Amino acid sequence: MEFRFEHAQSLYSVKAERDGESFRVRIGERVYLVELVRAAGGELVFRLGDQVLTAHIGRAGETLHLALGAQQFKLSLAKPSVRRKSAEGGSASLSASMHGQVVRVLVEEGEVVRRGQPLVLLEAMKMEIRVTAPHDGRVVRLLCSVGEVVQRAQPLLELAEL
Amino acid sequence: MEFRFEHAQSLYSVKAERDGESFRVRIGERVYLVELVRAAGGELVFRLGDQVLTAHIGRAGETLHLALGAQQFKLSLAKPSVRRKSAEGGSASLSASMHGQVVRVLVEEGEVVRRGQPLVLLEAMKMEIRVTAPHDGRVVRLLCSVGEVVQRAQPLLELAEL
Amino acid sequence: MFERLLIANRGEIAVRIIRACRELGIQTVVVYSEADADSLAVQLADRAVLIGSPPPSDSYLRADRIIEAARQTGCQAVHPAFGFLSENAAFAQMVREAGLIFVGPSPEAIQAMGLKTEALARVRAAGVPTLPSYDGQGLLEDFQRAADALGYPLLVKAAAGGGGKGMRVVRDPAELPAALEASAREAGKAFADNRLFLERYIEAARHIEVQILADQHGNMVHLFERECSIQRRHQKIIEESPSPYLIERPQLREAMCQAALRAAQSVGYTNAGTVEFIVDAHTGEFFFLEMNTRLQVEHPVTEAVTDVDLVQLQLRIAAGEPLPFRQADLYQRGHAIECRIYAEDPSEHFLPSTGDLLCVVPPSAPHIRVDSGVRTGDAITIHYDPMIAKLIAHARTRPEAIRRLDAALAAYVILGVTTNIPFLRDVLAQPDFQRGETTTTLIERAFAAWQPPNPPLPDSALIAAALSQLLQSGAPALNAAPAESDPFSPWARPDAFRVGA
Amino acid sequence: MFERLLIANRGEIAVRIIRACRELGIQTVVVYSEADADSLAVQLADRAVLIGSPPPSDSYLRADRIIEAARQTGCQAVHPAFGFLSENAAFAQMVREAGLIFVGPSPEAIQAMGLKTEALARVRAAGVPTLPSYDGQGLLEDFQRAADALGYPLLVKAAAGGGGKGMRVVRDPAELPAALEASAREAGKAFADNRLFLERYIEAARHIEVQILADQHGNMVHLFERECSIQRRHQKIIEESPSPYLIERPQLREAMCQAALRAAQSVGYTNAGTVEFIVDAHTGEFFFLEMNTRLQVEHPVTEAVTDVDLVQLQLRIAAGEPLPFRQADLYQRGHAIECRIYAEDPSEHFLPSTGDLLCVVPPSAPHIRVDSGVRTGDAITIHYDPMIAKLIAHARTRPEAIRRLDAALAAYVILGVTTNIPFLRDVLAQPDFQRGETTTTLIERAFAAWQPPNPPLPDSALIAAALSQLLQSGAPALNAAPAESDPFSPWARPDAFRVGA
Repeated sequence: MEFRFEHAQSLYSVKAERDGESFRVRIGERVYLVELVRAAGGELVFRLGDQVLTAHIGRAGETLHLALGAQQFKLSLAKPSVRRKSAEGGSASLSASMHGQVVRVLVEEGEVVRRGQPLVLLEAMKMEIRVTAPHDGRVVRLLCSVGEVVQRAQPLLELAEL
Repeated sequence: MEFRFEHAQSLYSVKAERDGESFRVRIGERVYLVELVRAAGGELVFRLGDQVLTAHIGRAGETLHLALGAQQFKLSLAKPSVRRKSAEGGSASLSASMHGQVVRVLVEEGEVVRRGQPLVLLEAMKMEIRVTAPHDGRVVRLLCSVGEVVQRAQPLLELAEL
Repeated sequence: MFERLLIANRGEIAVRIIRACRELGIQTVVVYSEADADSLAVQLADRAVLIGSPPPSDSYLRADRIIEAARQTGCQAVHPAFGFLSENAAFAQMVREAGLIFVGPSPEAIQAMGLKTEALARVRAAGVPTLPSYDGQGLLEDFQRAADALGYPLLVKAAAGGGGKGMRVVRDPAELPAALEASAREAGKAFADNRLFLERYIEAARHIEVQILADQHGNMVHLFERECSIQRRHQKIIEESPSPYLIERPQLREAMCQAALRAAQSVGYTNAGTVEFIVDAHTGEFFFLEMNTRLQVEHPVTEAVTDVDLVQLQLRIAAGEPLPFRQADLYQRGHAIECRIYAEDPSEHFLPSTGDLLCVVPPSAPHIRVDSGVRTGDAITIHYDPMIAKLIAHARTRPEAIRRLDAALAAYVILGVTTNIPFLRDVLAQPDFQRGETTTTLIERAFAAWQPPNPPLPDSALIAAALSQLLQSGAPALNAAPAESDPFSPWARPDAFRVGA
Repeated sequence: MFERLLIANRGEIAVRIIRACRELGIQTVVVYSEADADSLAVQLADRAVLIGSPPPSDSYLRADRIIEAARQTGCQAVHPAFGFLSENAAFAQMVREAGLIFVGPSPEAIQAMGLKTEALARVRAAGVPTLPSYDGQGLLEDFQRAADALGYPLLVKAAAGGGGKGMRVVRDPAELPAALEASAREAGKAFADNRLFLERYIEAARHIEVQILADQHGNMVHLFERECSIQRRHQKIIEESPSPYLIERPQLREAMCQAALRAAQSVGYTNAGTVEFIVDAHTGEFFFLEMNTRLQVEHPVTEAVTDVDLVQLQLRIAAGEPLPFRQADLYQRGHAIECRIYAEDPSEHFLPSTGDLLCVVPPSAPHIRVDSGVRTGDAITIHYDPMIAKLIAHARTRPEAIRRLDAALAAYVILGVTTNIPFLRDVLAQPDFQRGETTTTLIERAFAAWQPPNPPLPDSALIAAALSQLLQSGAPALNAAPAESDPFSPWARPDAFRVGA
């Protein structure tokens, strides 16, 4: 079978198939013979030559979280699609960095703000979190209101470059 | 569904069925409403009133090994059948108490032996294990020979009461 | 000793108290909110009582429901641990009036130490040095005048506060009004008391605290110090004992420990408590900051170097037993370091990270202790502190303890949320930290631009990802013999596999 | 320090050495037999080399293959741990001749201490008391004459022995010939050397040993004692430090520690070693038994009370580093107790129990250490020692350590084989043990008729059994939402469940 993973904007294709008691895994030109040692409770142990490697794997939606030694990686299982950065110039929305409640909105639509200026106060886990302007700009549209509970990555307002 | 377990020569019938988000479990006249909290990696956690109990369960063949608190139980899943003790009088076979290798056979067929007399020497895990006569008797038949590897519970010889 | 204890808390500290009770043969009852119904603490306790919805104001702060739960389950005592109601004198009083034992000091002692201004007056009278400060009665203008008199930089603090909530450093007079407003708001939310006060701020500061224990028979001992200078957002993340600063200054240690005892005596303190000091690293002066009238998060480092089980001692003292040792019997041996593992992103202002814990595997090694209240399948939610675990290493020397802690951090698997593990490892490796030159500004000074490591993706990670996907797909080629090693698992797929068996 | 170490061992001690190496930044290579291909040690090591079939004679005793593996993988040193080739002077010599470092004493020191008769002569010359004995050259008649001279009861021991193999107590002259024959046979198998010797047997005996460390620069220290009197079949099952016998006898402790140093000096000893003594509990006399020229199974109790990491020190000494402390820097603090958890049936003469480990969940609690080489899915086989784990508790006092150990034993889940856990708990609760009156015959005296607890089956066990069977049956009623807490598991059944989520 062929699997496609995305990591740090790069796309990887990995072919894996059973070969007797082992697995044959092909990554680009490189072919590995892998023996499965153990698979239980999120732990995957496999033999690669004289190394026995331990991976821990969890899946959330289309993301594989993977720990290998002291390193961690997030691989996306999603169909590859070029990620669009926010449109240059024009306006871009500013999102909540975490799940929380809007405590105060410090600006109004149309207001011109300086880089670093606080725009919205969120409260999450008993802490106050301040959403600040990433650049000088003008508030085009407010997308949240006081008391509202917002999700991580939910747009809070649109900010246009000056 | 109804499940039947044997423990310490007693037979238990347990009826368990889904009831909304919980399970209804009936043991004899007693009915329990059980909520499943967690089931992963051999661990089963369930709520029974204001107690949350943790069981660990493993199965080997028709035996369920179960740990609950600091106590352990072995439940047999096998169809209930009255276990026959070795025939009274007459002869009974003497079995290996563990997997091992026969190092020496110390008696011959027909020999009369005293209670406690060593009959066979086994070696297992680098230790010498001595199979002794459980009662005075006569060796009816030898069922093993030097060098043979024997399994736990494999008969080694038949011993008749005098 | 009482037979049954109610634990009015959650998470790792509830688990830790349950473990202490098991060694003492005490039954445990935990209260829990709906968010914690399936938590480890609920699983491990002998009994568990639901007391409300996830927000603390409807559960862990509901004194009435907690006391009712204790009554209904036949508990003789209540352990508040830390946070929530642990420093609430009214709660301690309610517990007492319900005929139960409060595992902690008297309501009067909590009250006296809880209001910072009263606490300062008391300990000053007992000869304990305190920071020049302003007790914050009055209007904005009064604060501004007082601030000018104290000089900048200064600290704005909540009068009823603790844990860094409502605390702000102000370096410029122009920042003062905004700081006062924000602190008052936070303090009001956290403590239902928005009174503030001002204090001199020391730039090269070390946070060093002294653990004390006092029984109900007039005996009191100290258990030496902990240094907790490594902080982010004014919250401790790495704590150790002994303090690297005091290793070469035994006389200063003795002076601080004696001052701590005097501070505790000034309010007739009983049970476990901690006297926090700020030490000016340049001058060696020390000043009383506050007394925490409860168990501390970082109590394990003291346990590691003194061999005293603080939670068990709390229970014994509450039950009326005398201290089983005198000061001369106590020792401080080896070196212990704790770090707090949080679900947070150190490269994004330490913003908490919520989510499901897809896989949690704590490290196991000699002289490594893991205090945690979560396991695979649990979630870090918005409702509570995002601490995942405390990891404590103990060794003969500080460098060995650092290496031990680092190896354990490297082996700790936590998938599903962003954690501060890579950050903690970098702090342990930082030259000032390694030399023991630990001041409260080390993090903001040396790690302002910290970014998580971004290693290239090795082929072995792709192999693991592909294998796991292949196994999940249940391809027919995988139908080998059933797993010999795990012959029974109610949740294993029917086509369980094991190759090479 | 060397960069890469070969571990010529298996199981828990291989895992323990790997963990020490991780803290020191040393890479590890383990050798393994076919039976250990999927073992934890192989999983944790950086590299693993197969050296033969399961019988030790074809793998862990194959010096040639082990040295070849070290060469091929670029190791600079070899750690033999205990058992197998650890006290084989020829192996130490081969390692040296291959240009590798042997982590242990010189071949000459191993040799000198390995032959018990030579060892006795050496230490006697160094002023260390030894038991009246007969060195066993000669025919049966010579042994009988010597035995009559020594008096009964006496001990028959293997000249090349250790670990109780080939050892027998003889109380009656008539039993002597059979005992000699059996011991010679066992000794021949275990050590390829069937020579024997006789020794006075002390009825009220305590087994107390002293840990020493010596570097290659002439520095030597002791790390106090361990008491290992609790034995079954002449093998230790519970070990502690300090010895309850020496707590009240500091002068005897000092005399024994000094004697241990003299014994080690008499053979120019380097690295870690243990001098074993037998103490007559009635008279307070002590006699040299033997010196173990290697790490001991029970080393963790010394590590707990001294904070010295013995394995790391072994590696540092082998690499040529000087000891980082002097005698005066060392301390013995608190109380540590280890028990060895075996797959065995104490009610059936401690017969080893083989089988698959269906479920293994080690306890986790403050100041509890678990050293184990197995996990769920592994098997206890006929090939190797059936030890599952070492469990070590450390506390301020002996009673606290006992309670801590008992709570951890109660929480240790091991399903699939019979273990000695219930037995160990009963030993910890035995009045003589609790009073510290521990002699080597305690087990045979107080536990000859021991039977495992046979609690009645509670309904909760039947509920758990029925639920697990129901879940396994995959009844359609169970198709709830997929497990929120474990959204990805390649080996979870497609109809994974979670109720109440």
